Amino acid sequence: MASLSCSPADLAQFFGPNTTNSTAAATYLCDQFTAVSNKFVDTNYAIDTTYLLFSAYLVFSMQLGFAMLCAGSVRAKNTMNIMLTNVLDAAAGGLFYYLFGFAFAFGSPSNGFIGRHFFGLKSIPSSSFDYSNFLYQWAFAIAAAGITSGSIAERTQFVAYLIYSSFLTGFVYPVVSHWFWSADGWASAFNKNNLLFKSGVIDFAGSGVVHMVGGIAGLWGALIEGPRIGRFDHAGRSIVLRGHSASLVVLGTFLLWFGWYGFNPGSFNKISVAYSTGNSYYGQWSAVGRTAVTTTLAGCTAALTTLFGKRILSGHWNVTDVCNGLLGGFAAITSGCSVVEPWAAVICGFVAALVLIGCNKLAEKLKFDDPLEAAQLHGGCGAWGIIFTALFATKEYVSEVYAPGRPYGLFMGGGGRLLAAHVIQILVIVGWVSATMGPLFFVLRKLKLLRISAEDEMAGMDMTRHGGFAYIYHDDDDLLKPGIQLRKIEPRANSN
Amino acid sequence: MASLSCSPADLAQFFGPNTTNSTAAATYLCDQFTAVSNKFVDTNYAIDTTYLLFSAYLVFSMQLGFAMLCAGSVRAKNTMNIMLTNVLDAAAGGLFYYLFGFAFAFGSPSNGFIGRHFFGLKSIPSSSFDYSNFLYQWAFAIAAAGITSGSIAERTQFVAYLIYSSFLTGFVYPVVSHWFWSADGWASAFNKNNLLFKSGVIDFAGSGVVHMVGGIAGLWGALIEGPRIGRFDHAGRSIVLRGHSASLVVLGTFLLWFGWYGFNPGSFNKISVAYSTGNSYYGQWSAVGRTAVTTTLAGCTAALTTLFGKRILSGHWNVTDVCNGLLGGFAAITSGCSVVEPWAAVICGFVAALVLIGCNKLAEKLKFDDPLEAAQLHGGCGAWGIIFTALFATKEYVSEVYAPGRPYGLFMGGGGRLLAAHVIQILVIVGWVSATMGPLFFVLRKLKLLRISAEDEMAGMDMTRHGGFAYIYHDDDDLLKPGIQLRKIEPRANSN
Amino acid sequence: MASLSCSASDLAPLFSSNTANVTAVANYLCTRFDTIANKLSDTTYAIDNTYLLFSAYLVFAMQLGFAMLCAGSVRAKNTMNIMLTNVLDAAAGGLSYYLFGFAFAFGSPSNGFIGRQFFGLTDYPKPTGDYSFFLYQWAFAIAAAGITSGSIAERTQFVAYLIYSSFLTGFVYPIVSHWFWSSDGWASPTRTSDLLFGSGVIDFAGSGVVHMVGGIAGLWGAFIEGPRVGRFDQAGRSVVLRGHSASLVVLGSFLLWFGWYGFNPGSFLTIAKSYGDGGSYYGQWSAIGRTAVTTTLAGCTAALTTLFSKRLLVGHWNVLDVCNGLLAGFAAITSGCSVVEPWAAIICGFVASWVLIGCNKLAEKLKYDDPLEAAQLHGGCGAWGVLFTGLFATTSYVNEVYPGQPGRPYGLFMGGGGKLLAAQIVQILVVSGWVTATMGPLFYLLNKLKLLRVSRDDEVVGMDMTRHGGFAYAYHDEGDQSIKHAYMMGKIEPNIETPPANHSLPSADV
Repeated sequence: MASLSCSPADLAQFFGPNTTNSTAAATYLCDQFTAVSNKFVDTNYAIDTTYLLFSAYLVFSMQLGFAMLCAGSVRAKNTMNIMLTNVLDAAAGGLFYYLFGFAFAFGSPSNGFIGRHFFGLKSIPSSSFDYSNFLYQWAFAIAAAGITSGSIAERTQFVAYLIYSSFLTGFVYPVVSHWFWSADGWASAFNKNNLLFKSGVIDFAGSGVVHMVGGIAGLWGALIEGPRIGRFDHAGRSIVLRGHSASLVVLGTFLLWFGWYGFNPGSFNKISVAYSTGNSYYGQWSAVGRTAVTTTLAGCTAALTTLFGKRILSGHWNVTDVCNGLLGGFAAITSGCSVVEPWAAVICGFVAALVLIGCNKLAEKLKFDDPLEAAQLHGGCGAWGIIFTALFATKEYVSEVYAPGRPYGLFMGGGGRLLAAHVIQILVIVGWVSATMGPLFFVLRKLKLLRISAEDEMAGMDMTRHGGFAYIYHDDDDLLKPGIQLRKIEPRANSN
Repeated sequence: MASLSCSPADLAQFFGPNTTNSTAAATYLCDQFTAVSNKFVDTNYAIDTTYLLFSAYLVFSMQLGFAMLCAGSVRAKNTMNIMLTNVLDAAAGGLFYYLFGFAFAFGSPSNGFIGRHFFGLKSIPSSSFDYSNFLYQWAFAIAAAGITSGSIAERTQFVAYLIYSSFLTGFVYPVVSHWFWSADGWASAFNKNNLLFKSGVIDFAGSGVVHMVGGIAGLWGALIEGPRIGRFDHAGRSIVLRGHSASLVVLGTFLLWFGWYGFNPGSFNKISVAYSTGNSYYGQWSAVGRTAVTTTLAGCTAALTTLFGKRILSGHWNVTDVCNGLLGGFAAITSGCSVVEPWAAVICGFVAALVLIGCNKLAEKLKFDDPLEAAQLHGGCGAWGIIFTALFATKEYVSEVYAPGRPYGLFMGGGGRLLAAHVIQILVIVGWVSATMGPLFFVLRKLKLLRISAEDEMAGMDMTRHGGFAYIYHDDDDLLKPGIQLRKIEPRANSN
Repeated sequence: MASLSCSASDLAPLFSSNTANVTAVANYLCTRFDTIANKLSDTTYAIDNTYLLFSAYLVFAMQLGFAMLCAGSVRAKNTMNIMLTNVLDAAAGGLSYYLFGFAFAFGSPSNGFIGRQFFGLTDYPKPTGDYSFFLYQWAFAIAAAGITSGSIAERTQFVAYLIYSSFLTGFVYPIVSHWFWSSDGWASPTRTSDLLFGSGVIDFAGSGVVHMVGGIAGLWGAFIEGPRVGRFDQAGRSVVLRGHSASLVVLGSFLLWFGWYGFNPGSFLTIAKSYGDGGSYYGQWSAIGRTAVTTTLAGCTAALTTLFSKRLLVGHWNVLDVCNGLLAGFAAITSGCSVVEPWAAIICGFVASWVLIGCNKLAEKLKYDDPLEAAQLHGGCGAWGVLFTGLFATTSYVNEVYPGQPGRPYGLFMGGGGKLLAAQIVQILVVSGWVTATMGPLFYLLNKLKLLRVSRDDEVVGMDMTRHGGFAYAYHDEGDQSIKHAYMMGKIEPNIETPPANHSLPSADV
């Protein structure tokens, strides 16, 4: 690369009165400008990659959040099981997404339905995708699988989990993300030609692509498995099977909140992009900041709404409900976070909390049992978030984040085309996930691979399948009396 | 600072037909370019420091990961003890590394064996080291001490811990990092002249420098102390002394995973560096992303391998084993993460899992007791990682990350010189750590400062040394009977 | 925007000897330089916002740290309660800070006492601040409320908590931060004129603005409520009511440490800023690194000092005390972190540890009960930190960090005279006075209205049972009614549904 060092003596020679040196002068100057221009390209890559990588790390920390949230929300006897599924979501997801998931999702050029390049990261990096993009998308993919594992917790065979998880991360989710996020996707707002309803779907960070996919997969799983033993008594009344540790629930929730700052603002992928608005201080960096603010406000409002709503309904100030409400707000704002005003985010969160409460009431009525409320939270609030975006997206932000002249929110005067596209998105996601995951869970059940035996469920999977209970707080050191020790540490006395 | 504002009127004056102004014109333009160039220097410092600092914060979060992993892996009665050691690794490490550790490691100019400048951060910042470099290296140094504290957990006197920890962080580890990472080190790949085998050792983020040092120090400590009471019964059979909380183990493992994204990709130190490859989109930012990907894939593969391997061997799907396997994969890839292809990382992780299983079998046979498998994991898998790098390093990446024309991986056609250097590294680290830490532990034992008494070990160190048990879940609210309450809460009564 | 592409064949003809083209040449070149200047400005914005946003995320992680620290430090029966307050600090704080807190604090232009622009983020972003700045300041505001909730833990009605928390985050704290951090604030060092004592108060990241505010609010709350039942026995001896989980305390402390790297170095707000002419390795990025180092060293020293002094005083190597000592060092260095040398940070941490030990002794003597030692830690060590800055701030760092007004006063011990110290003392007095004048009456009024403290029965049973829908932990599952684990069931939650009736099964836990 040409260096930027400039020598007046060299340059002055060219500025003589005779014109012969004019080419030399011009070349000299232009080389300088080219060098500057190249430096800018490099600098921007460095900034954007730094931004994207640290966002990816934050999104990854959500997996830790899921693990802790799930662990705290199940009974102690199934803790090892659910944590293992969360570790494996990340681990198995990493391999599958590397081998073919990323290719299905973003392989380009391809048709509108599924990608077919970049298997095993072949021809990466390219000018459109770098390794950091893969890492970021992987962190998203494993989040979807994490959602589903919550819905079917405490009663699912580990083998069934391995099968559906690979299928979901490796095929179902990548295809959906191809549709809505790849430049080739049929409903993508980045599609160069043939925008759906001349708009494309604005699912910025994935209320639909991630949350609804995970939630609906969980819905089918939990529906086909049926409720846990003891969840509804003989008279059909609902009995709360409380998780074993509220501390872990709060820990997980806060970690998810922390990670959501990678999930939503990070979805810009680049931060060093100027907007041609005339205000030099306003650019994509402001939009990124705004996205973080809308995300925060939606979650905060949903948490407060849930707090008071549940106080009225159940009479308690309940922290686990508040945590779920908070996550409901986040799941809802995820779709529109970058294109709505902060005040709209408050509305989004308020409604999300009501949607979650409503879905939970409905689930109870239908005797649907989801230990983590994942189907209600991610499915229900995710769907609301998609609708919300179509109602409140502002013209200015849509044109900055996507492209000028696009349809925008109905309530903001942008007409109904965006709403139409978003209704299509909800229908299509529900249809696709039902058509793939529903039969899968059904077949697993027919093969008796889905649900564990009643005895295993009573005893807890940790004892029977995972080598022992997760906690030993009172280890009484009667090591010289091994018989007693065994009995005390593992109440069932059958393993260790 | 020269400003970048450019006035056509001013500039035009110089471009008259008379030659007298040519110098002025040239100076004007060159001042502009100098200002641009300085701005770029500033910008790059800002980007690189941002990158390095946040990486350092991530590496620091590994200390939290270690604390939780250790806490969960020991029995409840020793939790306070092990957590205290982890807090102190960071705290005492901070002071020692500030006072002399950093000077021993990176003080320059110096001889090949040990550095001797920058005590107490004197003459920092300089053009080669900024405060952020110190912070980053400190976070590495405390990680090494954290590894060792796992090996000798549950039976070591606190005073012994204070002594070995200071010695390790303040002297043993800095010297090793000087050899392999300082530009003056005798085996460093950054050495300007006299490269070892014309290659130098490529231990990018420290499979050898950090993990083997910590692991081998732990090996000697655990060997000299002998196994915990009850770890092997009278017949010599191995009895698993399970940790008290799998949730903490999973929490710690995920936090380590999170922090490893600072450990490996962060070891580039700078992200805003262009590679002269002709592809403008490809630069150090891509290499950083690739490093994050190889790290992820190695860990994921090792976790899956361990899952199925342990299922076959022991019949359980065990989450703590999977966590250890995952960490084994990370420890192994740490050396070569920046210079291997993603597919090679999969091989690295696969073998690392087998190495760990093999080391554990061996340890059991030899009646070696390491509560966290730290010696096996960090020592064994670390050594494998060093070998792996010498086998799979690609020519292209070595020339980008280090320098063109260096020897590269044996299996990639680069000859055996890199492998020779790496074998030397393993031998030298084993030798140096054994020669320093071995005698230290031996002397401590002779002075009866190493191991706690059998009674203390049975009762747990928390009761006898650390002011009480870590958990009180059932505080029985007999506040109306304060006499009893006293007895119960102050754990001298050995009751709760 | 004009492009940077330059074509020699276009430019060359312009360099002919006739003067007509001179303007064209100059324009051609100057447009490119303008473009470069704009691009550099964009780049700087991108870097600075990246830096500030991730710092804000780190500061937010402190809220998680507070939650875990508080949860571990209280007894198991109040865990749900304290965690709920921590979640709500963040959630309610988010809304109230959005609606008016940020406006009170940083609304500009305004008077020296309170801001009055940017309600609900209207007319935002501005050249002076972007959304990322709001997010960063929000994360600070909720930290202050988090401190206070620790002081009054285990005995406060939830409604009282809701009231004081909104008041603190929405009004008391924003005003203090306006005084010391807004460029309009009467005591701010970034004022363009009329600096207090020609210096202004250097409270870089908020030993006074955040920690003392939270600590003193907690002091009044805990003082007015009185100690927990059982904290001092009939003879007046102190009885330690230990928290239920040391693991959570350590987890929380480490997370706070992690987050403090956003709190202190992040307070620079920008990183892409050269000192002097630029082109040198030394700039704001170095100052940020130094700040991270001073922060680390102060905390480390305080932790080690606490370890050994507690060993001498009590005879135990106690991890909980070490964690508190660590945090004390951090709270103290927060004020001066950017303007002192690393060696001074060691002194800061050393003294902070003794300040904390002294405050705790004093609290015990006065029968003052603070479950998390928050008033002592954040109030006491925060005050020490404010003084420390007045003593050890170096002249070169003060001028780099607070540029534009050469010849500022700096630390007394560094030869900078007493004006900075005077300003710092004024800060301590003013913060104490203001928080006392606002929060004291509030807590007093709540007490009079019987809204402050829970009933004795509730306190004994634990608030989780009575107010929050149940105990936080169920390690021994009672859900499976069908299997007979009578013995286990007894053990588990002695009183899951039925309050005090059979809650005392002391022998149950082995």
